[in-house]
Amino acid sequence: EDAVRVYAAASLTNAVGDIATAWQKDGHPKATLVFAASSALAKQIENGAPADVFASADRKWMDYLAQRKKIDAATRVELLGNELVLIVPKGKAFPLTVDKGFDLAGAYKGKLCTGEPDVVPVGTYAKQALTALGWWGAMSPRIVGTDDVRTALAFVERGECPLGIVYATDAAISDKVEVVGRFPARSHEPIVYPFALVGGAGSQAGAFLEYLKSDAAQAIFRRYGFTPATR
Amino acid sequence: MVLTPDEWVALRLSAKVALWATVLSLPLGIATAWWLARRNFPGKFLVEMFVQLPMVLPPVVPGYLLLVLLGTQGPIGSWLLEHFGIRLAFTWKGAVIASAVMAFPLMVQPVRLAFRMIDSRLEQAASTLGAPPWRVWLSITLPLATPGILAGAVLCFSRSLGEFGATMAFVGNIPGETRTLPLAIYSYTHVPDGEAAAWRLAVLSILLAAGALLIAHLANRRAEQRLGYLDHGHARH
Amino acid sequence: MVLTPDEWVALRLSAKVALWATVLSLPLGIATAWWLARRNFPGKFLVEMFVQLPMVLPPVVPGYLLLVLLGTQGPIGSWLLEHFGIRLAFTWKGAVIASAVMAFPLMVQPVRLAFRMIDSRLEQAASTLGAPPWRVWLSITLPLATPGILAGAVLCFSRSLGEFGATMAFVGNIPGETRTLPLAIYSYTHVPDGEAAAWRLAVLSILLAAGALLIAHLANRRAEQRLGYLDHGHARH
Amino acid sequence: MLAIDLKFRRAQFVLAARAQIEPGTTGICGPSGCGKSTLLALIAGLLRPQEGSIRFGDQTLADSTTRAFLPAWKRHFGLVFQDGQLFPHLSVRDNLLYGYRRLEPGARRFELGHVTSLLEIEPLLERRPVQLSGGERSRVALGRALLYSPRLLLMDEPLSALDDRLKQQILPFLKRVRDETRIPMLYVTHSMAEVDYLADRVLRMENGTLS
Amino acid sequence: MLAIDLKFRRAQFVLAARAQIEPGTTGICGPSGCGKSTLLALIAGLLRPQEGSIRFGDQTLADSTTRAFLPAWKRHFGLVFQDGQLFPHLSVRDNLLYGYRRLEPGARRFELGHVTSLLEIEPLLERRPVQLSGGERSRVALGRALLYSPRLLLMDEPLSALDDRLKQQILPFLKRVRDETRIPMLYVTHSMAEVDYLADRVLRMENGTLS
Ligand SMILES: Nc1ncnc2c1ncn2[C@@H]1O[C@H](COP(=O)(O)OP(=O)(O)OP(=O)(O)O)[C@@H](O)[C@H]1O
Ligand SMILES: Nc1ncnc2c1ncn2[C@@H]1O[C@H](COP(=O)(O)OP(=O)(O)OP(=O)(O)O)[C@@H](O)[C@H]1O
Ligand code: MOO
Ligand SMILES: [Mg+2]
Ligand SMILES: [Mg+2]
Repeated sequence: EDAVRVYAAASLTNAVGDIATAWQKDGHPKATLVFAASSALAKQIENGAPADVFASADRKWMDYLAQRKKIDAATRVELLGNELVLIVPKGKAFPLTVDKGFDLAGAYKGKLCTGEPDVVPVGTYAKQALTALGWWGAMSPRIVGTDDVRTALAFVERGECPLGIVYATDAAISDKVEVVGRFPARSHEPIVYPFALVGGAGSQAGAFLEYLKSDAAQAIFRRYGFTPATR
Repeated sequence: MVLTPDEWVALRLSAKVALWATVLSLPLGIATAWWLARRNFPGKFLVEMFVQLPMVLPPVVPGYLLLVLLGTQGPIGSWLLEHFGIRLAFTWKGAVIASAVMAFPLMVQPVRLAFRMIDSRLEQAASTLGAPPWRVWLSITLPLATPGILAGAVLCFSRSLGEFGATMAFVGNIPGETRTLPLAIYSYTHVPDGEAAAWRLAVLSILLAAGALLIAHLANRRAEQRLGYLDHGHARH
Repeated sequence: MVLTPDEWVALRLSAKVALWATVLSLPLGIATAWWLARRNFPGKFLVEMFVQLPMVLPPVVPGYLLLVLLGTQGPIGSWLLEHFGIRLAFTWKGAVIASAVMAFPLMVQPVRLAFRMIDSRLEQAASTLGAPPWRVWLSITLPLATPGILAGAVLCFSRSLGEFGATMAFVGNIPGETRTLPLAIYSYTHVPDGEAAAWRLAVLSILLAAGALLIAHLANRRAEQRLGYLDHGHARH
Repeated sequence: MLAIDLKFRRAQFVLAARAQIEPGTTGICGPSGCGKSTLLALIAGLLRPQEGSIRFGDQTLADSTTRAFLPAWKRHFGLVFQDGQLFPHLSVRDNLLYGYRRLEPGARRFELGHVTSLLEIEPLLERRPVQLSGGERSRVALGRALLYSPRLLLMDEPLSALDDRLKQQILPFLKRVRDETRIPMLYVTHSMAEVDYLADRVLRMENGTLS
Repeated sequence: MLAIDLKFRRAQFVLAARAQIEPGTTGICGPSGCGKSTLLALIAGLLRPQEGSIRFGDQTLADSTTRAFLPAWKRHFGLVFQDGQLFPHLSVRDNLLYGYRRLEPGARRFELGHVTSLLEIEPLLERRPVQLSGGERSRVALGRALLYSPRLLLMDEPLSALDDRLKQQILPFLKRVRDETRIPMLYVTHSMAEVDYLADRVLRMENGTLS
């Protein structure tokens, strides 16, 4: 039987990688893992990529495939959540409170790095959160958008950006940044990672999706900082 | 530096893809370069523009176009699959196509330049010795253009080694199949402590390029000696 | 096609960045090409390799290296900022640097080829007429290499227009400052219904490239006429 | 044998030639810039007359009214260029054999060894053209055209770069070629002595006009 | 004036020259391939002798023991190349003026108009070298070297591509140049007539040896 092909958002690289290793250790054939931006994966699946499982970093791209009837809608499940955090280069923390009354723009000098607003998921969430806190107006001219949350992380790690907004999971894997604030979950749309089987997926694929829901898999997700999906 | 099995796989795949992309581009690139260098025809400027096209766009765009055209659902891709059983999307062959398309303009320009710089009177001399045009081309034009062809091949191979955007968009990041060194480097930047591994792969890329460059360098030296180019310090007078 | 203000901004920025990248690469590219074409020195192969380097790596890697070196915290970047007040990271000037670095090898190869193909006896003839080396270079070598320089400039400009990865990694995506056409296009490919907008921008890129190519085309025709290259159908005999 | 009646214009220069050239050796003389090399290029098929025709025997080489044009490589004429035009990437041997190799063995009228010893270029066979002196180059060019065993041999000042001793050696050889192989020749030169020795007749050119 | 005592090796060819050349015009004769062009290149500074020295007056041009070497552009010698070597990207006028323009007005011994009318190249001034005939090209090469008003004029078969009428016109001019400007000349030729007419003495070369 063919190995399961998992197309997963790049931000899931570590977690899904570890889960696949565990899955193989449990006696299953080795899964093929394909990581890229959710948008690239969705377009490939739309064009016939031999994927069995799709894990998107946001709802948009899962919806995109659902509209095109490329996924098995019945299997769609939001397995994970994430948190949005404010980070600074290690040792460069400044007083900051995540609160409507706080004057973020006046609290530091320089840019704010995050995913490109309205485009890259993390940037979209960041904009919502900044808006909710009343910071968007003053901060928007100072935003440096990136194509990928990793680039934003790199800018902060290098000290180019005194402040960044990334996922908690990204902040967790870097020892060159520190978290100085967490956005309340209600300040932005829930950060969820929808999973689904792609139309025509084999039986192993269903098993893998079930495996992702298992306690063992969920433990791995938590280890990397993901939260159980807030439904 | 001992390589892990994964690194080996990516290295071999990158070498294979870049080599095939170069080998495929060569005949078509030489033909196009010659056509542009030596023929005048209406719409020539449009052809020049078309050749240059993949360069002026961010690589995802040509990659996405390839996906739409050559994907299994695409007009050309489905035809290829149906009639020849050739599947390009999501296979290493597709990675070759993506690299070749992106590197093609780099092949064409130096070869074209070399064709332009050749003294056409030598071709005339050959024709007065009974050589039909194709023989003139093979025995005079092509050998005299060798340095340009090698320069084009070096650019093409190098560009293929570094190709990321179009490959990612067209064939994805499938381990062992389409996950070339640049894609593997991308993946490592997404894992904790992946930086060291990414640097190792970057070094592998560089070594691969150095090998190719060395071969081209030696081939070029031979070709230039044959053509009697100056070696600095030895004037040709 | 009426452009939105955002499209206008991206278009103008792309033109500015590509133009500056080409203008900056030209003198350095010509100097490097000449050095590689005409001098033999120990370690030449390493220099060749170094020139080729940005091409063989996925663009984010050179981009990241630029950030490390030229960022405000980097050794060179902090020095530039302190002594000259020049800030590259997150500015359009940084986008120029990123483009220039990525396009540099494309500039060097054709120019080098042209320098190699020049008949060095003409340079000798000039020296017997009292021209010191620099004058020989300016009055003989450089003009005879014009077609190569134009080919290099075309490749450089085109590559700059399409540059995405290094720019993104070094200067990020700041509307009006560093958001060139490729970055804008890339953004649109990330939104499910952004395709139409992406295509509009791609067409703008293509038009910009066509303009540049047309200028190069005309300049090249003049240069080749000056140099007496064959025009097909008119043998030079 | 060769019937020429043509007009060819290039920038300010106009060549108008009308001549009936018989077999044997025809000398072509005229001041520098009068159009001698241009005439040979027209006969060889490297240039195309804008008006008129060229015929060789009963074969039409070019005719502006019917737009007929036989390309150079089908004419089987040998042309010794004024400036040699040796192939820089080939050894002297491969230059010499370039046309020869493509001939059917029966069509070959000269032997490599014979031609090279007569032109005194045997020691140069493995060299590249850049490693030759001016006179050596012109001898290789002559040898290359001869070895092609052409139906008509067009020579553009083939001996002008040579010393008297070599001239005295090559001229009789060309005379023998003329008499033994009966290859007709057109011989451009400024040397009256060469014309007197070799040519059966002389055509004069002046300002683009052949008379 | 010019004191030569040198050895130069290139592949199998060895040039060994020892001579004391006095002002006036010196003819250099010898068979094709004997080393005449090589000798001129050594004197002009385009090649460097492996052994020995070249001196011009009391100036050392090259000396293998002290490793002294005066580059070509500092020698102010004019060299008429055997194959012209015109600059293809410059008009005939700019070719002619290439050396001239860089001279101080006081150092100029010829006028453009005078040289071009004598060489009959005025109508060609705006052309490019590719648009010239063989003889026209060699006249431009000669004019270019003359206009540079060199301290020593090296000529490599400058008239071999020209017809008799032009030769008869240029030779007396060169003689006048010799007598009026006293520019010393080295003149490579295969023509005894030219040597007799122009040269004060003749050096013979044979197989790389000057005697
Ligand atoms: N490409 C060209 N464009 C314009 N005019 C040209 C071109 N080539 C040659 N000419 C002119 O055509 C005329 C004839 O040239 P051609 O080479 O046939 O002369 P030629 O008789 O061979 O002279 P020579 O004895 O000097 O070699 C000359 O006046 C020359 O200037
Ligand atoms: N680059 C080279 N490499 C090796 N041998 C060379 C090279 N150039 C010339 N020679 C040889 O050196 C010798 C002298 O050449 P040179 O050009 O000085 O002869 P020359 O006397 O000028 O002859 P010509 O009258 O034929 O022009 C010749 O035997 C030639 O074959
Ligand atoms: O991993 Mo993503 O799809 O770039 O947020
Ligand atoms: Mg002629
Ligand atoms: Mg010589």
